[in-house]
Amino acid sequence: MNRKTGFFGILAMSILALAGPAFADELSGGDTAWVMTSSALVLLMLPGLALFYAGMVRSKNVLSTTMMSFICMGVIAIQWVVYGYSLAFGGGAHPLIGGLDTLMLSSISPETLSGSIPTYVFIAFQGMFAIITPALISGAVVERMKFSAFTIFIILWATLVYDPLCHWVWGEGGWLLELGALDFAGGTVVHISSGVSALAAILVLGKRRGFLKEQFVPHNLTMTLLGSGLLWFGWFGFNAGSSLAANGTAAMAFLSTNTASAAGLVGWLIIEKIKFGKPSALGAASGCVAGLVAITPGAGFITPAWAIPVGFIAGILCFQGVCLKNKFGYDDSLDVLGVHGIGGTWGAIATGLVATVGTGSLITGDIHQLWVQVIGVLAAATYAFVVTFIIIKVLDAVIGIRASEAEEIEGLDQSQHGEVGYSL
Amino acid sequence: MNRKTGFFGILAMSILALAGPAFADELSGGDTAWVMTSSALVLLMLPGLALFYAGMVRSKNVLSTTMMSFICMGVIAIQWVVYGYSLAFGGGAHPLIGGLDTLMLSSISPETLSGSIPTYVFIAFQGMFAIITPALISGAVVERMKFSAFTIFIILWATLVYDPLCHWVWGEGGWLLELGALDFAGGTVVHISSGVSALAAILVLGKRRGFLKEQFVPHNLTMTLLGSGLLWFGWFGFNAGSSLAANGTAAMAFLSTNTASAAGLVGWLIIEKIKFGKPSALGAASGCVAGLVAITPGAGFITPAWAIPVGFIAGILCFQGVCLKNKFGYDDSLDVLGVHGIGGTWGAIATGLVATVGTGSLITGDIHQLWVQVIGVLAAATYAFVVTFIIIKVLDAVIGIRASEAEEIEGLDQSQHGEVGYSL
Amino acid sequence: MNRKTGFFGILAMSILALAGPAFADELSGGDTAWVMTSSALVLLMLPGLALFYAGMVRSKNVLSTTMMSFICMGVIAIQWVVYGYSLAFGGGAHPLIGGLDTLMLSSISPETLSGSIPTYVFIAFQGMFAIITPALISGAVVERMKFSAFTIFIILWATLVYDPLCHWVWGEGGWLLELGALDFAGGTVVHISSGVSALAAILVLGKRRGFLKEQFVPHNLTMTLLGSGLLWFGWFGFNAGSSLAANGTAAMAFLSTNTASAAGLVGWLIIEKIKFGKPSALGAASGCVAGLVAITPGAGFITPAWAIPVGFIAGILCFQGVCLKNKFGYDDSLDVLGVHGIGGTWGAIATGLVATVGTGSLITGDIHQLWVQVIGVLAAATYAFVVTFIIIKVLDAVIGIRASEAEEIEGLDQSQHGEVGYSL
Amino acid sequence: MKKIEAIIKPHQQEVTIDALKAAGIQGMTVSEVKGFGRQKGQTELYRGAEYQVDFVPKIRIDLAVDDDMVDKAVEAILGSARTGKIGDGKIFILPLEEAIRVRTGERGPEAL
Amino acid sequence: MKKIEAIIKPHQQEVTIDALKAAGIQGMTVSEVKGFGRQKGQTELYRGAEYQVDFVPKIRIDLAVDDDMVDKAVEAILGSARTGKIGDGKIFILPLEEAIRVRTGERGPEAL
Amino acid sequence: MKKIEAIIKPHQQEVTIDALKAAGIQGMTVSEVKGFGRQKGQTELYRGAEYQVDFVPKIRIDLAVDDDMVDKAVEAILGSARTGKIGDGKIFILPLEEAIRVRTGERGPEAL
Ligand SMILES: Nc1ncnc2c1ncn2[C@@H]1O[C@H](COP(=O)(O)OP(=O)(O)O)[C@@H](O)[C@H]1O
Ligand SMILES: Nc1ncnc2c1ncn2[C@@H]1O[C@H](COP(=O)(O)OP(=O)(O)O)[C@@H](O)[C@H]1O
Ligand SMILES: Nc1ncnc2c1ncn2[C@@H]1O[C@H](COP(=O)(O)OP(=O)(O)O)[C@@H](O)[C@H]1O
Repeated sequence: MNRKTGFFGILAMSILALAGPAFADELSGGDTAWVMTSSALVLLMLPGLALFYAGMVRSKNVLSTTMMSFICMGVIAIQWVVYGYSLAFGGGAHPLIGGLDTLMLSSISPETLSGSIPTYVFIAFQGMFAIITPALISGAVVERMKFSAFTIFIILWATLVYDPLCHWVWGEGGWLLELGALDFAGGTVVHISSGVSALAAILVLGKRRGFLKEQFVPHNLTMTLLGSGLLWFGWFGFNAGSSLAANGTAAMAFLSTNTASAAGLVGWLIIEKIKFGKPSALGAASGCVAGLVAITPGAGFITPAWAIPVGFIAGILCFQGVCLKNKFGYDDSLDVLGVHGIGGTWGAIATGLVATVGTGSLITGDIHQLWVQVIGVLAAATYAFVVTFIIIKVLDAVIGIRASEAEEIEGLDQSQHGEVGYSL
Repeated sequence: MNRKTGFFGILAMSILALAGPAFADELSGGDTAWVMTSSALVLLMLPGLALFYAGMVRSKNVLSTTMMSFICMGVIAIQWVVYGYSLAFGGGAHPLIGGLDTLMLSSISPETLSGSIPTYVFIAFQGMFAIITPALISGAVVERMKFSAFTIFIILWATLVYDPLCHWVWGEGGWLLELGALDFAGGTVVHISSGVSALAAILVLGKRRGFLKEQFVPHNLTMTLLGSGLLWFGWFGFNAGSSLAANGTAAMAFLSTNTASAAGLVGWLIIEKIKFGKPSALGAASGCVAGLVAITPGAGFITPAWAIPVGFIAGILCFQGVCLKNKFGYDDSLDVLGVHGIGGTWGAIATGLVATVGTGSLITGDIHQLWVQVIGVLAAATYAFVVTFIIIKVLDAVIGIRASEAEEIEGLDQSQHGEVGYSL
Repeated sequence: MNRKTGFFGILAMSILALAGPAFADELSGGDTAWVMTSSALVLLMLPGLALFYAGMVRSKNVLSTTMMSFICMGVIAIQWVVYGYSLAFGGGAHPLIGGLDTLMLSSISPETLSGSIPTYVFIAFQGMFAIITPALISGAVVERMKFSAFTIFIILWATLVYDPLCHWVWGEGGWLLELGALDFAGGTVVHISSGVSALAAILVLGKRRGFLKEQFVPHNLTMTLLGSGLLWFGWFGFNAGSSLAANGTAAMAFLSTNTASAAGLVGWLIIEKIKFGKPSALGAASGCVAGLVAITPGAGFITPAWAIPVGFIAGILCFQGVCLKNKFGYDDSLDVLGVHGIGGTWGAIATGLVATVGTGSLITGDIHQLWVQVIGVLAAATYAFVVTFIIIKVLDAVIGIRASEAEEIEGLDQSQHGEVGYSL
Repeated sequence: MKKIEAIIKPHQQEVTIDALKAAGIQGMTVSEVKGFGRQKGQTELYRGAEYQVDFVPKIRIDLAVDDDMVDKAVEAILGSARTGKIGDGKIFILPLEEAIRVRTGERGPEAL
Repeated sequence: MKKIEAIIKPHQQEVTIDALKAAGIQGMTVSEVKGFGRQKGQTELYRGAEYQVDFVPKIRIDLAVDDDMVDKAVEAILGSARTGKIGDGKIFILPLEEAIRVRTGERGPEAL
Repeated sequence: MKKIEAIIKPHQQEVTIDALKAAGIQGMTVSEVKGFGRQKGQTELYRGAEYQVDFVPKIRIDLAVDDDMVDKAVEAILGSARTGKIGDGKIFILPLEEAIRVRTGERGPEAL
């Protein structure tokens, strides 16, 4: 049992560990307050992500980039209530998928509890994860993917990729959970899955006109920095909320998250300083996100002190990651693979390397956990890549996923939304 | 009793319903934490609203638009502590108005409790509502109303419109509360009242120079989108905080709020797509606000599944609402009537149609509740309209409410505040 | 005991006062939830501060100004975990400094409690204070200080100024704590120390090229206003979180904070209206920060009603404060001394004047407390000034702290970071 | 052909363009500029200080016209951009040797 | 010497500048302007309303050239900025009496 | 009358305008432009890549002057805008046929 994690694992662990006043089937006001707060924080990551991404594109695409996050807030929030939650967390203890027994959240009322919190809170919190994950992918396809195609894509992707993966890792009976793969707050489910799906999508979508020839200069870096600040803030909910209780595990996850983010920021700036002589503001924004991604799978298992190397190395690895696209020539516009794919993978592995709280890892002599982590990464990455590739291929054949050349030149704000970002 | 709502009603209900560890007169840390968090979230809605509105005006009025929200944060926060709270929640159980017994919050100390939370927290939370409501009105009068006049207006309005209305609906003995009108988080008190007051104000104030002739293009839609993101985030406090406890009701309100917002966003985009062929970013920002407004009165009574049609219809209705001004020729600049008035009315009615938790409604065969809701809407709307009209007329006669034509042409940032928004 | 404050004092007080369900050595979910939320709120003040400051500089320095806040988030967050926390809160009960016994937070686990919350939460919360304080100083040195020098400066400053001061006021056995100096949330430790350190730094650094000759027009005031909104929001965590519990003291601190902020905003606008005929948006942003600074040391001791004059006078005093630099000719670019130094001093004194909850003050006939407050101010100001002056002098001699004239003319964004803020 | 460059107040832009169109001008190019002249800039507030910006925002209209249209265009501008207060701006007339329409390659007055 | 002012579509900026450089032009000055002409502005959405903006963003290239370079420059622009659709823009040629390089004080064609 | 167009470095704007005023110039119009020339743009960082922007921000000063002021104005610019490094910019002089003050309708040198 102490190897398992995800919702039920963590829940059990935290109750046993702290012997607090919270027992299953009795509502804890403190836990409920914290997980509601955390859910709100994760929701705020969407506008944060929108700013983070939108600041990096050219001004003619600022709104269309933002809209790719907002449409996830619209469409996936509904999908989750209608059937997504049920697919991920419903059903019996099937290893691969949930059930259809809680469609429309039927049978749940304000009195229904999940551990020490109302089930509605658990649904809300998990729903925010379902919303943000496809929004992360958007960073790779901005400036050229049709808005209509993206909208349909995220519904299919949430249904066919996210909901099953979520079940594998966090759902009752999910096979990765049973295997003992640790993913405290979504390194596998959220970051690796979005990173490799981004790659699959752009392989079909193709490069932006002028990629590697023209300079795609970020149009407003203050927006990106504010976005990264909101992401950092929201990530406390993402990670510390994942303990589903206001307890010592949440507290450690909170502090480890903050520390890894800081270390990621510093790591990225140092390598920039070495390579280019100057640390950049975009580097700071990117580095803290890299650190946050990397600590996500292990936030509840890794101490703040160990979070320093985890974050620092993430800053350096993701810096290398974003350089790959120039070498290999695929146009991962805002580096979803480079930051989320690579950062998430590193974080999942790092959990097997340095986790010391509530689990074993390499440094405690538990090499098995490391292997389990690797299996989790490979399984999730393969599944997400293959299914995404198929979805995108089919979508492209049926409705076409790419804006026309004229639309791309004009900018997607005008061509997809009939608007311009600024009339200063 | 089960028909009543507002603070005391909800409080009683939640205590009875969940039999949690919270009993009146004993402080609950979880509830206190949640309502403080919620209060902070609602405060953040002010800068959020300022951004939301300011992005839609021309750049020469960006600061003056922002200032109309900030001045509410300044002036009404003080008014509330000095006498506003006492007017709304003080006194005996008078049906129309509170008393003057808690001027300057005398007699309240850190030990004083309101249910399971310190009274100071209840005052803070309710104060945020008093602050945001007049700020909502500002959206109708921007780009031409004098800042000095607006400042005096909001003090009068808070005193003569908001505080009484708040007492009717949520104060001990308030007649709408006694009647059984349901307003979980302020559909009537906040949204309908601000919407119709906006209409009353602009009937006196008149149109902006060039209205319907020139194009008033939003000067910075990224600002509006960020604003809508902050509003969405803050609205969790607004609605889920209104249960005044971290319990199952709060949890449902939380999830229903998120769902309705999402559905409003989708509803607005779909009708735009149908009418203009393109869904717009401003439509997304407007749609989620419409959904949030509509779920406000029923957030604690309507399930997440029912929140989908409530939000979706709000998106479509409010879209129609904002079109009205072009037909009728009144200049509701940023659509306060169109979104808050219409959205709030729909939400109050919808509560009588589909509420199923802790109350009856049409779908549970309780047609009486629907009538009570209609009475609540009509009473609040009539009162707010008439009193606002009188306030504005008197103000106009005494000090003049409108900036001069030269000031309007020059922009209110320069003429009212001696500043310009941008020097990029 | 009832004179002492800081962490242990407050903790004891709140437990005694409210006789709630929280007893030392038992975890309270509500308290934990609230202090985690508060920690996240204080972290958000960093991007808030970055925006607040960055909007006021010229656009060629927008990123470098932002980066001075972000680098604190990176470097100090790590310093705190590695040894800063230990220096401030570790060791025996030494009057001047903590110890080295909790380097790398060794010996702390998720089960370790500080009062009713996990120690990890206490560390995180206090760490956010350590992060924001040097960031405040940056406002004085922007547009000309080298980024590399600033980075080294903050590490030295945190180690030699912040950590000791923090121990004096809040650490076990700290001499100001023992003396009975009241500093609820950091008036002395954070605001006075950053204000006078800013002065010491600019005396060595010198003025910006063109100071008092050219006009340094804020390049984007909407950014500054959003920043002030985020600061206001985050300050709820800063002040109400400082009670380290979700209780009546936190509740009062919450409401007093909101009220003082409002009063500061109004005070500043009124004096502007009197002096220049127009209240400005930058005045509103500055005024609320002045009010927030002033209420910080007394938030848990001063009632909301008394918070009105405290905030209002802060607005007026700090307005005068920012005018000083034009008279005396030192270039405190964004008025760190004028707002934080003066506001913090006023707040510390005001606590000795009008505090009535849990302590005596002048109005309760306790003149002794006032003297203790004055001693606290003088001791902290003198120490911070002298040590900062030495640090900066040494740094300047060793590596040079000022960007070259060419770099300053070109803008620090390009010269320090190789970027430009906007490419609209 | 002549090239007319008019510097006018931003708030007169709309009426001036309308007047030019009414006078038969079919195309023009507009840009935002900063003017230094007799008219002084606005008084702005900045944290306890009041100062005067030293430039005034202006709109520049560039207009290539055939010789016989010069007077009509000038009159249209004078009739619409004038507010009678300092800072109304200037009209400059320069000789224009050639005009070419990029799309068709047409030259001379037909290109306008 | 002549001064060439070309008004072109923003998306043709890059190819046009490249073409000019290829034609031997070593310096030029570019600015963003708004064009009013036959080409109509975009249709934009604004909360339940659709409207047409009345200007079109354009790029203006200013180019001082020696007389013998005029034709080459004009051809380079025509060859690169043309898309064949309305709104491709104009080229105006004005007489230029003097050109001075600030750094050296050189005058005439050498200053270009 | 002549029209002087000077392209200078942004950081020299202030001293140049001061020098022109000192030389007796009472009005001018300034705009922000992008320069392409011998001077290369800055090196910027962007997520693991370093690249050179291909333009340099410049300031353009437009100045209508009476013939006898041309030399004074040119000297004022040369004396103030020069830093001696590549990219200091250019001064162009064009013939100006007419100048009209919008407010009064005055024409010729009095309009300046
Ligand atoms: N000699 C000049 N050359 C170019 N532009 C000028 C000149 N003089 C004035 N201008 C422009 O005309 C504008 C108006 O001039 P100003 O002297 O303020 O008032 P008026 O238009 O009433 O003469 C200035 O802001 C400037 O843009
Ligand atoms: N007479 C003119 N003077 C100055 N600029 C002009 C003139 N006519 C057109 N322009 C500029 O040229 C652009 C293109 O002109 P337009 O009439 O739309 O199409 P076309 O280039 O095909 O003739 C306009 O947007 C405007 O900027
Ligand atoms: N032929 C030209 N026509 C118009 N503008 C030019 C021309 N040549 C240069 N410029 C402008 O002058 C600026 C400076 O020119 P550049 O060749 O960089 O250095 P220098 O001023 O030392 O000759 C350019 O950035 C450009 O704006």
